[in-house]
Amino acid sequence: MLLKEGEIRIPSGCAISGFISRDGHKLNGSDVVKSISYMHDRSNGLGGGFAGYGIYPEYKDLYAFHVFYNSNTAREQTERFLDRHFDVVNLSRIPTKKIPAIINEPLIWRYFVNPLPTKIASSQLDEKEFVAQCVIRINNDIDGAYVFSSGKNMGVFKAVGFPEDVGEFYRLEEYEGYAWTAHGRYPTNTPGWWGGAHPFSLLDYTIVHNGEISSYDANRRFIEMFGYKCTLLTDTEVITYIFDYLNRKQNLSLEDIASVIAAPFWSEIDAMEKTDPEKAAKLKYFRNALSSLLITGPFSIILGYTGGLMALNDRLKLRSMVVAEKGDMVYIASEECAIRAICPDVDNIRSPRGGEPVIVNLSEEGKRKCL
Amino acid sequence: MKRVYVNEDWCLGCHLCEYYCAFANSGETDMAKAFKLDKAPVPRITVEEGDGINFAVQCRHCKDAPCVKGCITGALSINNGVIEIDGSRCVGCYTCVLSCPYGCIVIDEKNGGKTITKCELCTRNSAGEPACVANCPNRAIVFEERGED
Amino acid sequence: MPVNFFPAQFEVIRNTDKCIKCRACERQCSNEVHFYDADYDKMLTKDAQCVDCQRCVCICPTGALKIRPNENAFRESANYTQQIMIENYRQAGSGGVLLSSMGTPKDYPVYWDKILINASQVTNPSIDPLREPMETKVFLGKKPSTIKKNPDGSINTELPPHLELNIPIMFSAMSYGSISKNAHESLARAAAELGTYYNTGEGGLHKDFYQYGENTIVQVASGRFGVFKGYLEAGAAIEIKMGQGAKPGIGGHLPGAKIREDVSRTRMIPMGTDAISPAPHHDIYSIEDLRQLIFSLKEATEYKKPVIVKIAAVHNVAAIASGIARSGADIIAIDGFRGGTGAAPTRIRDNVGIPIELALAAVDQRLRDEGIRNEVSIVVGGSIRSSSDAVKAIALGADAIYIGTPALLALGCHLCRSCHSGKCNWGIATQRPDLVKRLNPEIGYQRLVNLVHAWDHEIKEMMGGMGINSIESLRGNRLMLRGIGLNQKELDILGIQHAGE
Amino acid sequence: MKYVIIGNSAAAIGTVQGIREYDKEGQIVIISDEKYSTYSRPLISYWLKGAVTEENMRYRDTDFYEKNDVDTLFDTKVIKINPDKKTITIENGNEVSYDKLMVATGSKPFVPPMEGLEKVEKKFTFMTFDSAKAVKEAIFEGAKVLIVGAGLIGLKAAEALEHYGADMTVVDLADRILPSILDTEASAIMQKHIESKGVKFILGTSVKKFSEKSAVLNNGETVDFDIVILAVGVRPNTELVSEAGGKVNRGIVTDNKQAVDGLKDVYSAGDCTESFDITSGQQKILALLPNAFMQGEVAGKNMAGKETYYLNAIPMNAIGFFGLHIITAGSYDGEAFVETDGKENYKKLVTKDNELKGFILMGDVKRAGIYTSLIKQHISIDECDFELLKNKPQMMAFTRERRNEKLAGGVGNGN
Repeated sequence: MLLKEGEIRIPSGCAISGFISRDGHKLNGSDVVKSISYMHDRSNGLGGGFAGYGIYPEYKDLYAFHVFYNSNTAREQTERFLDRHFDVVNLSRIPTKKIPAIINEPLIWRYFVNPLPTKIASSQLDEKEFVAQCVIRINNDIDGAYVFSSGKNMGVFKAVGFPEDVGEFYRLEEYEGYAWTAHGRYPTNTPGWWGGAHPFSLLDYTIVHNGEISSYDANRRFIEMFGYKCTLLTDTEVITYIFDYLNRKQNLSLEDIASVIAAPFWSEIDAMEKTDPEKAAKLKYFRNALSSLLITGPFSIILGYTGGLMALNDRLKLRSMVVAEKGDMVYIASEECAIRAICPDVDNIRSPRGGEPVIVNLSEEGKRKCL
Repeated sequence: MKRVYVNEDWCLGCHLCEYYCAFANSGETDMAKAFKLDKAPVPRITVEEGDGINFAVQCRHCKDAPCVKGCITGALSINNGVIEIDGSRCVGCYTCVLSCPYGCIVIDEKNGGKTITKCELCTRNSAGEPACVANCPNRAIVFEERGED
Repeated sequence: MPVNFFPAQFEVIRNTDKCIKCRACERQCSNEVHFYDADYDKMLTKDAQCVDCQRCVCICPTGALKIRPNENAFRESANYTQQIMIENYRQAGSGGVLLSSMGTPKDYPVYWDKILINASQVTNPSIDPLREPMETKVFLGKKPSTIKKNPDGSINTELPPHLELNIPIMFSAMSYGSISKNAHESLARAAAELGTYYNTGEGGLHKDFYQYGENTIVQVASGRFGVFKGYLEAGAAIEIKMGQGAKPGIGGHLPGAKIREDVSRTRMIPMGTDAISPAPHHDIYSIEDLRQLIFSLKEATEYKKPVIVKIAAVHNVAAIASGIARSGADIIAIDGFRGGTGAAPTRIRDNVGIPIELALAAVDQRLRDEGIRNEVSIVVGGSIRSSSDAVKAIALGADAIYIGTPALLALGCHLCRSCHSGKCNWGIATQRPDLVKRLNPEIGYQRLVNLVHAWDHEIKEMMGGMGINSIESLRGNRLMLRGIGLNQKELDILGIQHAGE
Repeated sequence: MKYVIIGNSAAAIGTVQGIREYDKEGQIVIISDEKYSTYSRPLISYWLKGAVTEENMRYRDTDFYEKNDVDTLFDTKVIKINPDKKTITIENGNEVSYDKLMVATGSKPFVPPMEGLEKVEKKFTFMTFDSAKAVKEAIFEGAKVLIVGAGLIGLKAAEALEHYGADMTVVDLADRILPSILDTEASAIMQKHIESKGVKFILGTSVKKFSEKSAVLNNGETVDFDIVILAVGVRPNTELVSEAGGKVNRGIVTDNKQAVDGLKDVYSAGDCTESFDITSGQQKILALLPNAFMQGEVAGKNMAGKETYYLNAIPMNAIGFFGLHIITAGSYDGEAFVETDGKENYKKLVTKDNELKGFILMGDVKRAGIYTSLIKQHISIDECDFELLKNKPQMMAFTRERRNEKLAGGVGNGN
């Protein structure tokens, strides 16, 4: 019997795509579906998914939980947990469309919630940490329940299938957001579990990732010291937690995080000691204090977060990734075709160097509109 | 020019240099055979033994070589800095033995002392590099350039 | 008398067709096994004195010698082996404790040999270390739990004191006294050239080697030999030796014969007196006492040097390590029971302690479970025999490794396990000037450098195979390991899966 | 610059090498009264006994003159030096000009007047290749040979003639053999050794009168012979210099640059020339091949304009008779350390003023040069372990500093 994600480590190759309107224009979900579909051959039908940012403006101050349930028992158990810890403002099944390509779907529910202030207070955690721990508890402790999206004004949609089918299944053409990411999965040994599809998310961090990191267990065993539990045993999961830890908990900027997880080689740092000693000292510090968070092996990722996207390659650039611009739009994809498919006449296109982060944030105008 | 130098700190007095020297110049390909023929070949290097001190001595290849100057037959000559002996011309008068301040001219006892022999830095045998140096177990003898001609 | 007679352990076989009677064997044998008999015109041997150190075999220019075990057979059983019988005979004769040297020869499981390493195929490219950078630099010391920022928002890059290693391999503690000055010089110079560290052991630091201080770990052991402020300040780190893998729970004893002038001066004890290290530190009877010593040493060195606490791998090593991690130590060194020693009671060496593999796995996991793995770096030693052992140790969770025996092998040691006799024919475990000079540090240091470079090459090859291009991504990366022929309990302790899983 | 060298043996060759080290251009002319390319005089006895071929008599390879760009005038006798004109006159009356002149005329056998000697048909001296050839011509298996003179030349001749099964008698006025180089004890050992090879010695007497095939000695004995070898002594060839006004005592007198006293641009070297023996403090002729070569070399350098001094000359001999080797050096005036095994090994070390002044080694002569160096380099015996040196010559006897300098330092220092 094949073991599912969380029971065994499942590496995979993949396709990723994503784009953002810096000025906060509303972008229909169908574009991202079209983009990822052009990299059909980079998936094998065992997983596809999307993340959209700015898609729930009407509930933008509430946490939007997307949950898979294997059974109504699991749902009832989860809802009891939610009721104890959150003010559940709205709950519903996520609208889907029956199509032949997508089968065996679990129960898929959505909740807009607010954590109960009394519970936050008694936990002595800040709000985000409280929410994150609740998510981790549901996923670990309630059999058959899996929260796969938990941020505000954003949502993850994923399933077993080719990504274009998943997009159709979730009726993404009915959503509009300022940024989207997409993932087509090519796992080598999963039976196909919906929770194992990408993006992986925690709070508003989502990761789509193409690669197979060699440092996985070193990263996992380190990050687990800080309250994370890598239940899926996937790269995407551990990378998400690393971003969460460094960005949310340690307050490192995204640029600095790139210097941690795709650190420059010592030869570069040594050379920098003459030209920019302060920067060299910082990099040396990262490579010492946070050495266990260095990620080696091939990866190209798009991190989605409230207000922006970040793209990053491993330091040897062992996976393809290109970035293009057109007006206020920035596109990122594993292959150029995925960009040209939705924006044939880009202003410029380039292939960032290994370890060079591409960070795109909403402009002031975009922030006004969307945040 | 590369020369052989000794460092007595590291000489163990094992005498292997003597044996390897003799063998290298014996013309034999097997060491045991070389030493088991009627008469053992003669080493051109000598290990001196003292109280906790040992060192090997062999021809210093003097620039101003008294052995060459004193040689009555012209059997000793200097070629590219190496003092060579032409055994066919040596008559065993030992004037060189008398002259060498280092005691490095060796009487060839294998032929009953009819000629002398001496270190030629293994330039005229098949060892390629000085066999004493190559086989010193403790690098007490080195063959190197120390900035002299 | 017959009851007190032991057959020679070894037999010296001389091929007289090859022997040219050069007498090199005779000159080189400190055990006086070989001698020339003028009447016979032959080399003869006293087999009973042979310890099988192979010096004569290695030095014989014609390859005329070999040493083999004496075939004389006692009526042994699987239970009462010849070895056990001889040991009992010896004790019946001497009434004393049996002494041994180097690591245990007993057939305990070597877990390194039951662990296999992963390599990339297809889904993840292996990396060619000849084409791509392959990094092995490691820092040892406490990591900050939170990243602090300066008032201007920049990162505060100050760190507690660290050791910086170009290669995650250090030379483990071997005292001057137990090994020779030339051996120490070889280690010191090699460490300096390699950009790593050697360890003084408990015998103090010879004045000639203060120049290598940047690459020296100075040890403070229960005997406190040679310890003074200048010594503590001379090194890059200070190691408190609580225990040694080969002899957990007991101290040390360097016979007076080895305390010659220089050793005496370095150890700060009178010439010819036995140097006795007590079993415990008599100022450390508990973990809080250890904490006091750690901070005393830090005070003495103005908090500029990391402090290492070295312990033997014993049954509850994980809990002990946890205590040490919380006691202010920067680095924990764990020494496995198969590790070497210059002298140890045989029964202790062969029966006390646990294998380093299990100890390391348990300690690393325990510190992670407690969330304090960042408080300390872990260095392991005690029979890491090759680069693959090193890779496995790092993947199990070690930050760096200590090598002792392989370093000695590089210097010529043939593991005859007779260090305690003080007559080491290879010039390593001896203070006899004529023997000491057999180890030319010029050769010794070069061979150490070669050895570590060779290991480093191999480590990089294996890392590249795994698709890892920096050693920190290997550290604790147990997914890269699989067990072979191990039971579930062993796999659980090692935290690895079985091959095929 | 034109260099003229009179003579063609070791001193002359040394002169050529000395000149050519500093002057590759100047003309060199060698004039010799012998007809041979340079050959080694000491080899004549080896040639005679068949140990050396005529080809191997050469002192230098045959292309020596060509390589060193030397013009030769063989079989030509110089009869006069004309210092004012800076020419020499050769026997046909021609003059050869020189800028620098080397007189390396060597020595000749000294044959004292002896009654009846003219009656002896087969009488020979033994100093030149021609003389050796003449002996070879005359010798036959079992010939009775009378050798007059028990010095180096006479005994070397005896050794050679032993190969012809000659029945030899050696007569010398001195009461022991080799008196110039050996002490009494060593003489006795060597005499016994030579006697064991069948040579008879009659010492302390001389030939009173020769008749055709026998000689009557002053002690009354009569010695029959087929051949007589006359090896009483040698005389330096100094006439050219003395006639030209140069200073001559027993030999030609030079300064330590080998320039002849009283003659500008004339130098002298070899057996015709005196040296200053540092061990005895005396001017004397050191008729030794190494000495001749080195004097010549020093002279050559000075002739070519490179100021060089010949210092540290000492008497020294390496020689063997019938397989028993002797190495001696220096003088024997001083405190002696003697060691003998009662057989043929004999060692004598002589010290004076805290220095080794001389030694005699017989039998075991290994590494004797270390002793020689002590004498030449004036190494105080306080600076070395003389007890070790008494045992055998060894570098171990020197201080570590000196050993380091010699063995671990730079180029070997021949002096």
